[in-house]
Amino acid sequence: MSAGLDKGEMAARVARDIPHGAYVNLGIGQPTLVADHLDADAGVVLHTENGMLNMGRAAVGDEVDADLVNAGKIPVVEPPGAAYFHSADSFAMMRGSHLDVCVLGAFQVSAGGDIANWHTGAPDAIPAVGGAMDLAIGAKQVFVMMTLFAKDGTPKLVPDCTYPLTGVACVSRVYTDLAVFEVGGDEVVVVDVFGTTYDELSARLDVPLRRG
Amino acid sequence: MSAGLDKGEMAARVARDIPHGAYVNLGIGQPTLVADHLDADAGVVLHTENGMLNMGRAAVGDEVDADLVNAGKIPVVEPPGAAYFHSADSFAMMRGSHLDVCVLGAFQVSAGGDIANWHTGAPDAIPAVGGAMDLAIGAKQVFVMMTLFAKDGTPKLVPDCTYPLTGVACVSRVYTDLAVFEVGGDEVVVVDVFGTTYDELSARLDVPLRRG
Amino acid sequence: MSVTICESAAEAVAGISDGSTVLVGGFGLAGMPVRLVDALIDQGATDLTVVSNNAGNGDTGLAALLAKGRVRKVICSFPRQSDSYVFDGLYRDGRIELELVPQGNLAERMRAAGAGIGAFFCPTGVGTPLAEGKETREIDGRTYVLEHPIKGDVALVGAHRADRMGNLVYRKTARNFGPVMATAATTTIVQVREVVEIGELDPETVVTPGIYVDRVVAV
Amino acid sequence: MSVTICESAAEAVAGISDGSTVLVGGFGLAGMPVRLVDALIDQGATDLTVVSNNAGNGDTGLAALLAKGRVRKVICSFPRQSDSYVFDGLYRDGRIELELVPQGNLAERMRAAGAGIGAFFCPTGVGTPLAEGKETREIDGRTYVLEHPIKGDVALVGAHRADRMGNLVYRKTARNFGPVMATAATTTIVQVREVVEIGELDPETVVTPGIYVDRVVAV
Repeated sequence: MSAGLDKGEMAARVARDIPHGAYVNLGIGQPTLVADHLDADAGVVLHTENGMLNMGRAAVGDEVDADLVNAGKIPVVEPPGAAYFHSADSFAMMRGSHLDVCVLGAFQVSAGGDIANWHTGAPDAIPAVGGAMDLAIGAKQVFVMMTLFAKDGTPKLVPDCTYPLTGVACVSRVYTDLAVFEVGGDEVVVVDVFGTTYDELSARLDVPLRRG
Repeated sequence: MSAGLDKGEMAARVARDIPHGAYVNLGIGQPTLVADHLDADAGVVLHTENGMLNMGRAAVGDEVDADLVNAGKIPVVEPPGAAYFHSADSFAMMRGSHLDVCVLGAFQVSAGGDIANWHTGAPDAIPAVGGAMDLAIGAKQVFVMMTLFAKDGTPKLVPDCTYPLTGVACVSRVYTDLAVFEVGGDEVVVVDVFGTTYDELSARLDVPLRRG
Repeated sequence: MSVTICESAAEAVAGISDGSTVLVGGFGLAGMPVRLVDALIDQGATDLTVVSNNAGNGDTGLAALLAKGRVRKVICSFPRQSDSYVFDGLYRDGRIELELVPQGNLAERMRAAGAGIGAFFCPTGVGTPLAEGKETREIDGRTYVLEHPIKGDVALVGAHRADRMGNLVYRKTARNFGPVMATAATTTIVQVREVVEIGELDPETVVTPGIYVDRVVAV
Repeated sequence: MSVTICESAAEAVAGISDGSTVLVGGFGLAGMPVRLVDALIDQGATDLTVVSNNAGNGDTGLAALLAKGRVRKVICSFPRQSDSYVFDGLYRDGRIELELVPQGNLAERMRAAGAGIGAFFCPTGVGTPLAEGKETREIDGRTYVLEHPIKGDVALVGAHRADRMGNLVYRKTARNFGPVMATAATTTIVQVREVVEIGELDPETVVTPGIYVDRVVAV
């Protein structure tokens, strides 16, 4: 299997599909990288579920303010045009489907658009869900950004999730290092392929694919 | 029957029972008069359901501002320490039992504390409820202020309301021109009598009374 | 998606369809988006359901819209006012439908629509005619009635200032229903006194973030 | 009833009973009322249920309260953090109970407690282990799960400024859970950076009106 996209390239690929002027929540971890690839002229407004719209970039040096952090608890800056609100208002905004796009990491996504990203199901794991379940069902479109295969080579795009679910039939697109998929319909559509081939993907995945 | 209290005296009698530091909503109409009898030192804070705490007195002359009105749509003033909020927050405050006292007018109150104050039930009447039902169930204590008898001489403190209800078993005290009653328990307790006698009240009312 | 700053109230209300549910802000005239309502009269949409605290005053604004026969149904808490004769006449003639909703339920049902809540158990109105036919449930010893969201196709809101991202601030008790209505409609159209540049509103004081706002016009 | 301006954090937390449910504000350390939590450790109440977004960081504050064995149960959305080893240890040893709640449900359930809502149908968590055993209902083609209020006996909130009527303003994302927790508890205790005179806060910018606040201490 040849090399596909690296993390930065994946983030850039996701950024390309975010419409101008969209309100977007980027989940903690890799999805945060998408912000670096958004065109400043595109007018994309970032939401952070701890209570801010038009969240800015990571703070550096003297900009760091303990009262101003993102959902990953990383200090950020306040651009002009920002707005603050409390947690109930923030999740009402999310749950009420006012965000255009949410980008999440995942352990598994099913062909039907189910997502598992909060719990490995391991008996000794300490479960933590945060805003993941609210995000999964809250945005008009939910994008997942993940490697297509786990370190042990097992696919993370699966017929049915085996890990505990975060949300049911809520993901619309899956951005991976090797391909971009549309999920949630009758078939999984391969929209884009990187450093591999459609046939190779078909052979390695247990979900029926269709060329996009 | 001798004359009891006039409207101003009734309002003063209600004001006497409002605890220092209480958060209070005064319904439109006669209950509004209670504000004139609250001691400035008592620290009573008035709520108006259209979105303000620490509402001030009626505005006069140049003070009138079309953006600043009370629930009766009368212009009022903004004292220091006021706060504004939207209608959902205002009624959440009420419904969540954060107000200490609410004072309402009524067509009828039952011995059990039911109140009817929004609709006469007349077939050609145009119904209007406003915040009455929210107020009736919202405050920790609901006081009613009304004349004890209608113009035709029928009692307004009744065994059971015949007018459409505003709220069930929610009134604790009824302030009238002739007496003050505690309702909502097993018996109606006469707390205070003005210009009449307990026996006279017993004779004219259909509810069993007890001396307070 | 991004807010459009409109040149006129007519541009702001363009495209409202017949049969729409229109949320109209204001408590009496405080916060009432009078110019947007006037523009809606000119725009011509009919067979409307109007959701507003009151049902119009005098001959202008909402009352004028009603008088032109463009409103099929009013959902409100307090239609009857000293100068609500237009509504009164239509109602008595059976020419307009009324859904009377306690004021707090009106606000909370729109809040639910905006917040993605499917329904909620509410204590207001239990045991009264306004709860008749609705599901009730006892929870922790108190009886509640199940209330459902009120969604709008369009919200017409009056605010004080907007910035070019659509962030809004209101003024005094004119805030009232504006912030909840802005969240509860597919398209939120706002009349303000002034549109300011991005950065001129303090982010701590924004009441309605721009995400809820589609079109703004300064009048 | 009126707010008490306290001289010390110890005075502010006086009287919290064993077995209380304590809502603790903050998202990580932003908005965390650290001094009130420290004072609660000294105060001695035990067998507590703590409701907070996280379950403590490092060895201080909430983590220190947990380490002293004073917390029977934690209701939170995200206990596991890089430095949550105190909670992790107690949980693995079966010495603390955990109710894991999606963050939006945590906020909305406290909002419901403060707003007098008996229960609400929520789309979050449907079909997941966190909705198991809960009532579900299809409304307008979408499935919802019934969620109930979370009430506190006490809320410990960190805000920016208070006036002497208890009106509060917050600062930036430190606002987070403070405003909902203040509404959801019988007794709300607030740590602020500064207490100002009545009239020094702009009434348009007050986030938590004084009606929700019982005690304030400047630290």
